[in-house]
Amino acid sequence: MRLRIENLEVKYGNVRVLKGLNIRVEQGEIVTILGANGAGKSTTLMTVSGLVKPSGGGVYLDDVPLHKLEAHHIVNLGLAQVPEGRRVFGTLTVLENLRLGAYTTVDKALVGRNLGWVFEMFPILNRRSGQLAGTLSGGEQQMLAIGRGLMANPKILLLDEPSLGLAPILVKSIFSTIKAINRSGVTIVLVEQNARLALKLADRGYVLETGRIVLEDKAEALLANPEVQNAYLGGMH
Amino acid sequence: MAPDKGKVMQLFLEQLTNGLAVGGIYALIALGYTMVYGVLKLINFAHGDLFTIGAYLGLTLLLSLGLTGHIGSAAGILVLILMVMGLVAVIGALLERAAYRPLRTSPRLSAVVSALGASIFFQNAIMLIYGARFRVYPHDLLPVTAISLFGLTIPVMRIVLFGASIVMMTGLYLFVQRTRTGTAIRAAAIDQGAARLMGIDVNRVIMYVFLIGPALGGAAGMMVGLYYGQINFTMGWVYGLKAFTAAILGGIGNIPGAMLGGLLLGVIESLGATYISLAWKDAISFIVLILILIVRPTGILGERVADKV
Amino acid sequence: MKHGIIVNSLIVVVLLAAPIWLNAYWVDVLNSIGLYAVLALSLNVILGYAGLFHMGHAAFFAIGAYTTAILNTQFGIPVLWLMPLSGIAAGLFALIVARPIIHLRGDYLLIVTIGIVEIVRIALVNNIFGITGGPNGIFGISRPNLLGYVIRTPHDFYYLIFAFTAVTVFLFHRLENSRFGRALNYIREDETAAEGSGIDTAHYKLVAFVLGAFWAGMAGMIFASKMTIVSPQSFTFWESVIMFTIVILGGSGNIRGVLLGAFLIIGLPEVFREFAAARMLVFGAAMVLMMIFRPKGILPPLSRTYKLKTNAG
Amino acid sequence: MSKHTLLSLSDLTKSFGGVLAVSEVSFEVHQGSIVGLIGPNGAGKTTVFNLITGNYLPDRGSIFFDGRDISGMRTNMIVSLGIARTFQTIRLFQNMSALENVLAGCHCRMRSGIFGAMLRLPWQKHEEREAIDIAAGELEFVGLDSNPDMAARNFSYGNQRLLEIARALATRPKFLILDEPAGGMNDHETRSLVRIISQIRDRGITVLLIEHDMNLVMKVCEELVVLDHGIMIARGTPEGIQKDQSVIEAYLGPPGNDEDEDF
Repeated sequence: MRLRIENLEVKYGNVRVLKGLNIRVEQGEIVTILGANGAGKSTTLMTVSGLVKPSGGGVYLDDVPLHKLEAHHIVNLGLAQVPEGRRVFGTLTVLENLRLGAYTTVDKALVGRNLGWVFEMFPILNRRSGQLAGTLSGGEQQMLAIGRGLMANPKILLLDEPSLGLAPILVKSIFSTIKAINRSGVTIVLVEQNARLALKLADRGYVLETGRIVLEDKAEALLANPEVQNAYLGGMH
Repeated sequence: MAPDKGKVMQLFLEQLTNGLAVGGIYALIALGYTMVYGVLKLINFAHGDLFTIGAYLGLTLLLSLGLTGHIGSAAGILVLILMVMGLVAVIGALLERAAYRPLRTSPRLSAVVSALGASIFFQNAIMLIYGARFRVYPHDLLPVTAISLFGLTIPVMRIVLFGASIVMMTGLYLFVQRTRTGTAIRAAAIDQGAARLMGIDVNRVIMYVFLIGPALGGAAGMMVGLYYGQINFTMGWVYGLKAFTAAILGGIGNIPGAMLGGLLLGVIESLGATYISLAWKDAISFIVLILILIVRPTGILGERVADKV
Repeated sequence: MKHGIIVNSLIVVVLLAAPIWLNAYWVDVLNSIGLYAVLALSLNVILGYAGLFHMGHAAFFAIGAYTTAILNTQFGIPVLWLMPLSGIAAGLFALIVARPIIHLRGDYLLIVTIGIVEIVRIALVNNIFGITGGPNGIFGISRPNLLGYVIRTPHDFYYLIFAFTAVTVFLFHRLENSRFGRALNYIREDETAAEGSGIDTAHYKLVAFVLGAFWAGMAGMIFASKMTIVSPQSFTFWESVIMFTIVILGGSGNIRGVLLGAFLIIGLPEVFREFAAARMLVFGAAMVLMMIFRPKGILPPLSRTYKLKTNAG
Repeated sequence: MSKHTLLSLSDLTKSFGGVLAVSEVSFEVHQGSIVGLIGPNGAGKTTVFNLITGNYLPDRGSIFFDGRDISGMRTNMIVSLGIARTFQTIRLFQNMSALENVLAGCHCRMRSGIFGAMLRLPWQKHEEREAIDIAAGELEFVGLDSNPDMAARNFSYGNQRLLEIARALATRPKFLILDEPAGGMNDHETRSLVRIISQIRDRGITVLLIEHDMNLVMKVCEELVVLDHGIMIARGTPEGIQKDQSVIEAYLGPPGNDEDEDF
């Protein structure tokens, strides 16, 4: 399965947020999208998931035009997203949150297997399964959000800033989990501000600046590229 | 002189049970407000009129079927209530499609005005069809008996009414808590965007909400007809406003809150009418509402939400 | 600009001359339109300019009308003297009730203001303080006496109401284009940004309520002296809905829109009186359709322009 | 350049639902300087701004402005004392004209009320005239004087940010707080923003800004304060901060030896 973003343009009112984006993601890859705040990273993921409709260009999963589908159909095709800020359902229990992740899955046995898998990956969620999601700590909520995304049994998982607001030790464990998820055959699209970590994890990366792609390369190459650091900390004078 | 303690107690219990019966009706209507508000953040002003429609449809069906005899009636009435619920549910879903869905992305005031318009439309439609005068429910359908409990006489009708509302509320609660669709409704009320990322068709969820709420409201309408015996085309305003108060009292958007708020309001009103002033009965609920909103704007079971700047 | 002045003057002339050809019935319809126009304009300060969802305006109207009725029948004070007093009574009432609820947002404010209008009505029905006359209300209110001339017929009242409406339009137009009017608009557009620009939003919201109530109270005086009787039925929640609808359908925040709204909503049902039964049905449906197809009302407010200094460079 | 302290924060602490957003942050801003507040997403920068401007109440700590304790004061009071701000997510009065948006800033320096509006006495007309001139002047200052009557929503993203700055300047501030002024701007717009910020300082207005565009921050700021997870982790000159290991880690993640980094 291959995800293609072609000449994607998105407008919020009169403001052009994405100005002709091209990104492709091959099966089994980890691709990271980097960039400063407001560059359009989250908008890109939201457009792929169908929550934002593009004003031009399109998103294709193999040959299926995702931008013509409703969000709930896109999930059904095997594309799940872990949104920025986690957005767990705070007044629902952990288990209910996870089951909602599998909302489109009819096969009950499969849901059970996925639940087992998620609990294996995040044992803490099993222990807290009856607790309201809003009462979890930030790191636990992030695990829940990822677990909820996995419950959809996705072939492609979009992750939006999974490290946001987490202590470094937790970030590391979340990132190892992402690697493990990828090894189990799930393609990963990772939006991150923690560029170094993201590039160490990813196969390839794109750097976004105000709605355009300014760099695109293999992860190692980007890691060595001083321009990436510039995008975050500014160039040395 | 010591007051007659027995009489005092009896009056209190009498009013308490009356309050619970009326409160059950408020709660059933309040559920419709709270569910719609939860998902759409809209006060469905027309909900009170769906309740009225329930009362009038119930009357029409009762008269056209010509039920007689107590036993046959009891079963018949049950069937009729289910029919009324189904019909009002369909009207509710149509209302959503026609008056609210086109305004989903508009400012909230537009939707509120549209709701008011829909309410005026329904009220006048009922008046055109049934006339402006009070209509009377057939009163010989159910046995007009009362049972004695610890020296207290309670009309059977009151118990049946209270029981029916409890059954319906429990059913709804289980549906919302236990089923996949129910969880989807709760999720959509918390965060529509995240719900869509889960693959939930939010439009469908909203349709469910507009089927369930009006169904319960319609049932409540018929129950009022059976309990009080007479109905009027404007009764939806009064009941609707009180039920909405109940929903806020419990914490709007919160389903158990609406049930609690409804019962509480019924009891407060009934006791207030007895011990404070009957004439001020209809004002009590509004005074409670204002006090609640000043002291605790999110209601009893509602949660505080911080404003983001 | 010139064109606008000609059209406006023409409308004024036609309105001034209208009673000459109209019978008492139609003049009375125009009087209703005028009164509702004033009420809706005063509501427009709160709902249109400041964007506060207020559906209890009939309560302020009632306080004004009853102040006139009580003071006139009990103490024999001439009704025209009572005009400012009725306004002040309504304004004070607004100050007291609005203060604790002013911070409530949108829908909550809406439902509380509905509550207030119902509480006021029930209080009137219950003959609160023994001075409101209960469900029957108060009758025998005297007619306005203007320098010895008693205003009595619909035609007389027409000119009184017309004058009051004209003054209202003139003053509110000035209000709209002032520091005060802009402050309310800023609050409507974005309260946080308004506060962040140095505007005391709580103060202005309260002042909007008090001013709107003051004006509704004065309109209440005219209503009381025109009817010579006031009773709770005249101040139901339904009256509030009508005022609210005039503002929203006509064009919230725009004086012309509100005036047009008053003509359409009060006048049209009279024109279609033979379809009496169905007209409210159509009215309800029209509200829904308006919100779908023209949500800002028939005449939404025009943006204001300012003359800048013309110094080149 | 005087070393007078205009703003001083001490031990400022704020938590939301048990999560510390800002923890014991203390720093001063000297009159006439341009200070940058930087840090990764979620570091608590905007919360600091909201505490200064009275949008949030601090749990602990104090905020002194011009020798006055302003913690717990209402926002509009703080503005009239001389602190103005812009917002991270643009908060203009979208349906009102550019000039009217800027006039909002003039509001707190005007006096006329309801009666003034209705009577229109000469001094009130004069005041209104003056306010319009000031607003027009600020529009010109940020380079938006060509379309004063256009509704704010029709301006480009970058120009909307400039319009917010003009509105803030119209309050006649001593101290200006800019929350991501370059967010969504293109290179050209950012360059003119840099010029505008320097000109603002030249007018004697002290500037504190949050910005993710580090080129801009390094260019205009004389001093930087770095937050991470609500804690101040560094403070110093731009050159020093760029070399500060803890800052680099906060942004790019901990270094670690490339080989044994295995997820």
